[in-house]
Amino acid sequence: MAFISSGYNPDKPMENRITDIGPRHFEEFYPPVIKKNKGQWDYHEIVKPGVLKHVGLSGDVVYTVRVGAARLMSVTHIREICEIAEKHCGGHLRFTTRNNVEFMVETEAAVDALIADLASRKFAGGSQKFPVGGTGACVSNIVHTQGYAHCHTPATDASGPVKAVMDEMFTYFQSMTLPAMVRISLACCLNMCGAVHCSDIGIVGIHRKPPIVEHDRLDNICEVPLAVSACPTGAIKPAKVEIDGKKVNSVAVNASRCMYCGNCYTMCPAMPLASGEGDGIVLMVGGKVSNRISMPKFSKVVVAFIPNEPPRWPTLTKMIKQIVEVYAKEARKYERLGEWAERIGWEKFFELCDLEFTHHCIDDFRDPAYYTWRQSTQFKFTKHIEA
Amino acid sequence: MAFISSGYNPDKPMENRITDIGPRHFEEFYPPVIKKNKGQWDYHEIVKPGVLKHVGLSGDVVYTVRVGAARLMSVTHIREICEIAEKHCGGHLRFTTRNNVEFMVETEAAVDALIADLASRKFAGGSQKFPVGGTGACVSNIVHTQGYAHCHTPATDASGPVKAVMDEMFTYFQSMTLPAMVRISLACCLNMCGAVHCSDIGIVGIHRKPPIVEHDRLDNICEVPLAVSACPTGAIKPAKVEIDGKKVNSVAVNASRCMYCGNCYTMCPAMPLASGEGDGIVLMVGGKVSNRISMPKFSKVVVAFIPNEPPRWPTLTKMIKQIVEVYAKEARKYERLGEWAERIGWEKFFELCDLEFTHHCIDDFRDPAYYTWRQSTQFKFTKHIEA
Amino acid sequence: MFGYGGGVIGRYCDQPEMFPGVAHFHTVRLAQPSGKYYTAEYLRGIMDIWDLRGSGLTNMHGSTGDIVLLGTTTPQLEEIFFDVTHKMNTDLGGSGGNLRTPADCLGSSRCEFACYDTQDLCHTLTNDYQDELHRPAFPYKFKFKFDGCPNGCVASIARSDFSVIGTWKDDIRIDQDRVKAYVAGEFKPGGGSHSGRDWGKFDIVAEVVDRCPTGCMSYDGAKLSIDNANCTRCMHCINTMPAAVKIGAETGASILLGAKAPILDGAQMSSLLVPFVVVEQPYDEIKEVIENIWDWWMEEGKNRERVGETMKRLSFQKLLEVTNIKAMPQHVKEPRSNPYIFFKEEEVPGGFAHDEKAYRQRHMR
Amino acid sequence: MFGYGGGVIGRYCDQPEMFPGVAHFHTVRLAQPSGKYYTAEYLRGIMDIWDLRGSGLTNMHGSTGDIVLLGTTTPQLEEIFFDVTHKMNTDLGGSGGNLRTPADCLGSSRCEFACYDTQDLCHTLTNDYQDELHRPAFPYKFKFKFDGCPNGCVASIARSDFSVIGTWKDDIRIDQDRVKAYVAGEFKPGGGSHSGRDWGKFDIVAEVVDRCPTGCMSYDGAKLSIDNANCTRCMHCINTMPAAVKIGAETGASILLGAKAPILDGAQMSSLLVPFVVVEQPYDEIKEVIENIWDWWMEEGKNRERVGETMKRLSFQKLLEVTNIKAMPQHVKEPRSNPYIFFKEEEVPGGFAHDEKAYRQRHMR
Ligand code: SRM
Ligand code: SRM
Ligand code: SRM
Ligand code: SRM
Ligand code: SF4
Ligand code: SF4
Ligand code: SF4
Ligand code: SF4
Ligand code: SF4
Ligand code: SF4
Ligand code: SF4
Ligand code: SF4
Repeated sequence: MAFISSGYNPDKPMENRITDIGPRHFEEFYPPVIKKNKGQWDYHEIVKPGVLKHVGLSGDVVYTVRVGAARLMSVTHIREICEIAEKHCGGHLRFTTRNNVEFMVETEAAVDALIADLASRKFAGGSQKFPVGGTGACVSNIVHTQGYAHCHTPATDASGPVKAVMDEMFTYFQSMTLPAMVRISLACCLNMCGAVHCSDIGIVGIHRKPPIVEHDRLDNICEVPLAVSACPTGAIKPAKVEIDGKKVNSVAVNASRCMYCGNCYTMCPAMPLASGEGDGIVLMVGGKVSNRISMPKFSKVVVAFIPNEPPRWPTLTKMIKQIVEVYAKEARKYERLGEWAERIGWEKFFELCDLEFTHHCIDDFRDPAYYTWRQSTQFKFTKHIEA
Repeated sequence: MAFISSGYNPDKPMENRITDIGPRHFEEFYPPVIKKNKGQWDYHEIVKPGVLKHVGLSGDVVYTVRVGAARLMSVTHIREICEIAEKHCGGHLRFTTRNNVEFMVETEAAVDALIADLASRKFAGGSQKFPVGGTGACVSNIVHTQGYAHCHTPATDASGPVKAVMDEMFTYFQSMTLPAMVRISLACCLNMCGAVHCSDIGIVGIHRKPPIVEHDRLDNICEVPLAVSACPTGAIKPAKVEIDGKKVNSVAVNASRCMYCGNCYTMCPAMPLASGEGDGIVLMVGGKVSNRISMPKFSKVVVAFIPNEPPRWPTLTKMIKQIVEVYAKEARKYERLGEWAERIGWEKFFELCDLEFTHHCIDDFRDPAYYTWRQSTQFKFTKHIEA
Repeated sequence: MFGYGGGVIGRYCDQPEMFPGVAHFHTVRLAQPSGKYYTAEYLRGIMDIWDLRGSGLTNMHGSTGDIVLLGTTTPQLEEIFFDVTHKMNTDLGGSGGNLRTPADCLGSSRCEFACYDTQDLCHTLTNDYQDELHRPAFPYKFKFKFDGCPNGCVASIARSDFSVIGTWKDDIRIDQDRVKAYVAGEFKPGGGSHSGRDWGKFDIVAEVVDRCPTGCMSYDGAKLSIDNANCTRCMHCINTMPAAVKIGAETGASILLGAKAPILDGAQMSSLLVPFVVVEQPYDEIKEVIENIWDWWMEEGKNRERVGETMKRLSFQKLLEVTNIKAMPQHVKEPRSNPYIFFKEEEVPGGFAHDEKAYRQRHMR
Repeated sequence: MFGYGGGVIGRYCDQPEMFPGVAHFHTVRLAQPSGKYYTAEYLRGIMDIWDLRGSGLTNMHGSTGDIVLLGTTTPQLEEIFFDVTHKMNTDLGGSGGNLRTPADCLGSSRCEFACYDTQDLCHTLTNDYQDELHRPAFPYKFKFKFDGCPNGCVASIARSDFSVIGTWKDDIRIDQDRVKAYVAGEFKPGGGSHSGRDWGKFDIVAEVVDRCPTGCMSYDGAKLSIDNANCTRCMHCINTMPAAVKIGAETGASILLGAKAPILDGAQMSSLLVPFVVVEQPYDEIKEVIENIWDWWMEEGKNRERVGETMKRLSFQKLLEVTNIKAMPQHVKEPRSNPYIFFKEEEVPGGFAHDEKAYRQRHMR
């Protein structure tokens, strides 16, 4: 990082100022074959894992090679991506909505050359820099948030568990042998930056301790009424506290009503709730956003707490692997994880996946909780029912 | 009604007092064939509408003839029922959970004699006193509440609309040509005395005006805090009101928050809300309680308001007839009304039944309302969507 | 009634001047016998009393299940009670904040689907809980209903706080010869429940196998098979072929809790609490569940709060705790979709306390 | 940024003493081009700026869709903005209580399923609403996302307050020759999405017809037919046989409103508001819906209340009123199951007033 003036004059901030121009127009970036065939595509094929072939009504063809990406990328890494695009794709590339990188070429020969080049690029440790995959009935890139790297409320890390889980899922990234796509997402706190609440597998950081109240500074850096009204459960009340013989305005938290959502901390930095022993992960499964066959669904809590276990998060990865493997074996073709669980019934899901069902999995949040209980005699007998 | 002492001595209420004996033991009332074969029934048949045949593992057979009943019965009518039972059934009979009367005999000849006798009994006007029916894929008796006859909160009558609707449904009572049973119930107010909220067709009386507040006597006959806390929407506040120059304690109702549920009136008779112009009927459809195929379901509001139109309730009966006839034509065998509506989608239900969909049909009661909105692009195009 | 707190509903006419004869016009509820079987003799006895001492109008039966006698005057009340107990050996029903008169389907008395003796259970509990029935001590009304099987002919899941519904845990019994007889048209599907309309020839695959909600049935052209581990006992195959397909032999019941009408917070159906319980005299296991629930609800329930509302307010988890039942996936249709999970302090290492100093060493202010 | 209220997220290190270099370490969000196509030249330009003026670490892309540049110091902010606008002809993205950077799937640029030009709509609205994007005037954040079809590749239904999802209103187009080719194995189902595992030979009935959620398809051994009036456009048949089965020709989009993450009241997905709208420049019809919603939400929305929460609090009916949309059954999955219906005073004859005297004539006290 260096400071060289751009031409901006702090004394005359409006001088030469350009504002409200928005992003660049997308057409400037289209590869020629895209520009020509836009809106005129006939059909597509997935030639092999990671390689799409789109055929235009014109007869034109574009091959897309999809490459896994870590999302948090250095300038150097992006320059290397640019170099590849220049070498093989006339300088064009794109990013997908799940943060993979796509290189587009027009012939099979070009595909082969591109893939050979990609395969040759490795990290120092020997692992692939640009793994090809992420198409069809696969595990694509894990959408995730910033975690310890760059956010202030995380209850778990992002890059760490993502890497650990993805290593375990890597064969599914490079193949298409699952019954349907399995979308895995991670959010490091309940703010859930991303569609984690509607993912086949959602990894979500949670706190388990009510916030610390830093009485000595709360009144200086927060507004008490804002902190009080931030709480969705009404657990926060204004309170007078004595510090060094002086009465100060602060708040009191009713621990038994707190569900550790962290919204008070968002509004008031004097109420942190992160904690080494308290924090960890909740595992949610069965969500989806596509309207294919069934309507979009929320993910459901199947493991209420998994401890943070850096650097390899063994419990988390084991559980996810278990779920994905049972699903792969049991579900029907085209059936998403949540569709499968609903078809067989959640009691069977827990049995087959060998997960413990705890009282934490039962909804107790507000009125809608009632609708998740079972108002029926329809259920399957599983080992959960004692003989 | 006459006053002749039973032997009870008001001065010594405990003398000869018998308490806590409960109902009579059921076995005292069993017909012999029932007593003998209890727990040993093999299977049943419905010989014809209204006539069940149960076959025991012993080879014994009992025929049950089911007879429609008005539920509100006079002593005279019940004595006639007793007479029939004595004549044909050794003095035994029973009532069903939907208030029909069942006569049990042991031979086909006895069935014929019984039915001939029943058919011969008519009301002065010529209508059947003891219509046989109510089995299988039929419209059975309408379960209803007391209405104007004997309750204090009704928003509609019970016997009136029940008679009008049942007259229209009578062929379905005496046949088994529907796709599945259609259970019709009526409740004269939102207290819904009965399983109206889970009926194929639920007729429910509703008010549409916030309560009158009788300031001049409220404080005398109700407790203000009870009235205030009775309201589920928090529409009631304590208020001081001036009457003839004197301040009295009373309450004020925020009309825009009132949903006319009448709970305040239950708690405080100085807050009546019945009204000639305001009251009427809401029509709910698609509920069920059986666990057959699908889980039990609540009924849904499909017509938010139908005026009270005594004595024949023409709008109500027309709408019900329309729904039942479309259902009869469109649904699959064994498919209950609600199962059919869900399979084709509610938008199709409204289209096929030619019912207007109004904003009143959209849920706006508390958090769960959200889950009834459509979080999907899956819908069918109907005439409701303008071209 | 002296010493009782329920069974009579005070009714006062809105127009006493116009109809002085019915200025007070109370309702009397009598406990009906389980299953609602009667002899003419008994009914006549009741009618005679009502003819003498009441309006002569009845409601046979009320929605809860009682014999409801509509309209009498205050002085007659004790006389009626005296007659009814002395002459008819019958008691009043419930009303007010107490146990309401329990009701049942006719169960095994005349139904091949019954998984337990609804009438015996209904009668026994009614008698064992006479005190709870007559002397209001509850926050609000409490209803028992007993269905012999999942068909729910007394609608217990919709109409009772405590719903007992028959079920079984072993395999559905299939008589393959009779299956063939159904296919051949010798038995009518549903026992003839759909006669009188041309639905075509009975198609066992379309009408039974394909309608099974779990898809756990198959028919190979001769033999009907069920993968019982995946059956949810919905009754459809049994209802459709009652002579050939029968409930299992190891029968019992499920217990569900909390049904109520819409007032105040919206209607509820009962929610599954005990998936399977053996139903045998003296019914101690069932009574234990009931009494645990009552103890809790009498302690925690607000005035005029049905137990369904109490469990909604205090959580299903709390209900499990007070009934000593372990959480299991059968309790839910689906697990929660929000991650707003409460933990008990003892479930969190170090409890709810933070090491504030250590925290501020890692995270400066 | 001077004159802007969003695009930079202030980050201050928790341990400034230990890491003085990153004591403040802000995040800069740049608006990504619609569809996220790039030229290497452009990307290099951005990287050069970031190499010079930032940490060199990026988040490509953030979950909302921005190019996220992670970590720079306060004095660099205006410099970066100057460079980015002058050199790269690119603007900042959104943050705070404003319109967030809209995002889209690649749509018709490379997808045969696209029902409208997602990129053009995304770009046009982004530019037309630059003011709303840069200058926070909303109660809270507001997100647009644009999916070309119900497959939802940008997850708009889960991640955007205002979700535009392509659809069509005429018939699905079927090329029967190509259907035969699929059956013959000349095309792979799903374009080969399930290769590498032996799922058996493609079975059009089991894999397509029987999986249609509405049961509106049939296959007679040669011809595939669709009863389009009962199709809900779920895409399954199209996804499975993309060369033979195609979206209709009369295309447009559905508009859904209100998705949000769990904080505060639980997560929501967007709810259907406009079932079908034609999507054509200058997009006035869509903009009218947007602006009606904004006007209402800016008026009625509480501080930090997402529009999904506002509609939950004030009712779907209210939303329909402010957007001038008539209630229709498409708005709901099912009608309400409670009878707690509010009526407007003008809907009730005589309004809310009672004739108390007349009432007390009918009903004495
Ligand atoms: C490139 C991308 C759009 C973009 O603008 O970037 C894209 C591209 C395609 N999607 Fe997608 N989808 C993309 C994200 C998504 C998402 C969003 C997400 O995952 O966050 C979804 C919704 C996921 C969900 O429901 O949870 C998504 C749900 C689908 C579906 C529905 C699948 C299902 O079974 O529910 C299809 C249809 C199919 O797969 O046959 C589909 C189909 C397709 C097709 C076949 C469309 C076409 O004809 O070109 C494209 C290639 C699919 C493939 O890779 O196998 N795409 N697709 C996104 C690639 C993400 C990645 O790098 O992995
Ligand atoms: C007599 C009675 C029980 C009693 O203790 O009084 C009874 C008796 C039978 N019911 Fe029922 N049901 C009786 C009320 C009910 C109710 C309760 C109600 O309507 O309030 C229900 C639940 C209704 C609902 O779901 O909304 C009920 C749901 C069933 C079902 C499930 C049908 C379905 O399609 O969902 C069956 C199975 C069947 O019909 O094949 C059934 C089957 C039967 C069978 C066939 C059982 C048997 O093998 O004997 C009996 C004769 C049926 C018939 O009449 O066609 N019974 N049955 C009740 C007669 C009421 C009447 O007078 O109409
Ligand atoms: C008589 C009866 C209606 C009938 O025609 O059959 C009835 C009549 C009344 N019911 Fe009921 N309920 C009757 C069965 C029911 C049922 C059905 C059932 O028990 O299976 C329900 C729905 C199930 C339930 O309990 O939720 C029912 C739900 C209500 C409610 C709503 C309770 C709730 O929690 O939502 C009220 C309101 C209240 O308690 O204040 C109510 C209140 C009333 C009151 C006491 C209202 C009043 O003060 O006027 C009515 C007394 C009228 C009278 O003169 O007796 N009644 N009530 C039924 C009792 C007869 C019997 O004992 O057999
Ligand atoms: C950077 C990013 C995560 C990422 O790694 O990609 C992010 C990061 C933050 N989000 Fe987010 N959110 C990001 C996309 C999302 C999304 C996904 C989306 O937009 O599609 C969501 C879910 C969708 C939604 O909007 O509901 C999301 C839901 C939230 C929420 C919950 C809002 C709610 O109504 O429930 C918060 C909490 C808040 O606003 O106080 C939040 C708050 C935050 C804050 C501002 C919390 C904070 O003050 O620390 C984070 C700022 C970190 C930083 O240094 O920039 N973020 N946030 C994403 C934005 C990058 C971009 O502009 O492209
Ligand atoms: S999920 Fe939470 S911790 Fe993670 S980036 Fe979003 S706000 Fe920050
Ligand atoms: S963490 Fe959430 S629930 Fe707990 S006090 Fe803070 S705002 Fe309230
Ligand atoms: S539904 Fe209402 S009006 Fe009718 S009997 Fe019950 S409480 Fe009375
Ligand atoms: S009728 Fe119901 S909503 Fe209206 S004031 Fe009375 S209790 Fe409240
Ligand atoms: S509930 Fe079951 S056992 Fe009872 S009568 Fe109905 S079908 Fe028979
Ligand atoms: S009882 Fe129901 S679920 Fe079980 S096999 Fe029969 S139809 Fe299927
Ligand atoms: S949402 Fe539809 S149009 Fe857009 S990329 Fe996905 S499949 Fe294609
Ligand atoms: S799009 Fe879906 S609903 Fe329509 S025909 Fe195809 S599979 Fe059926």
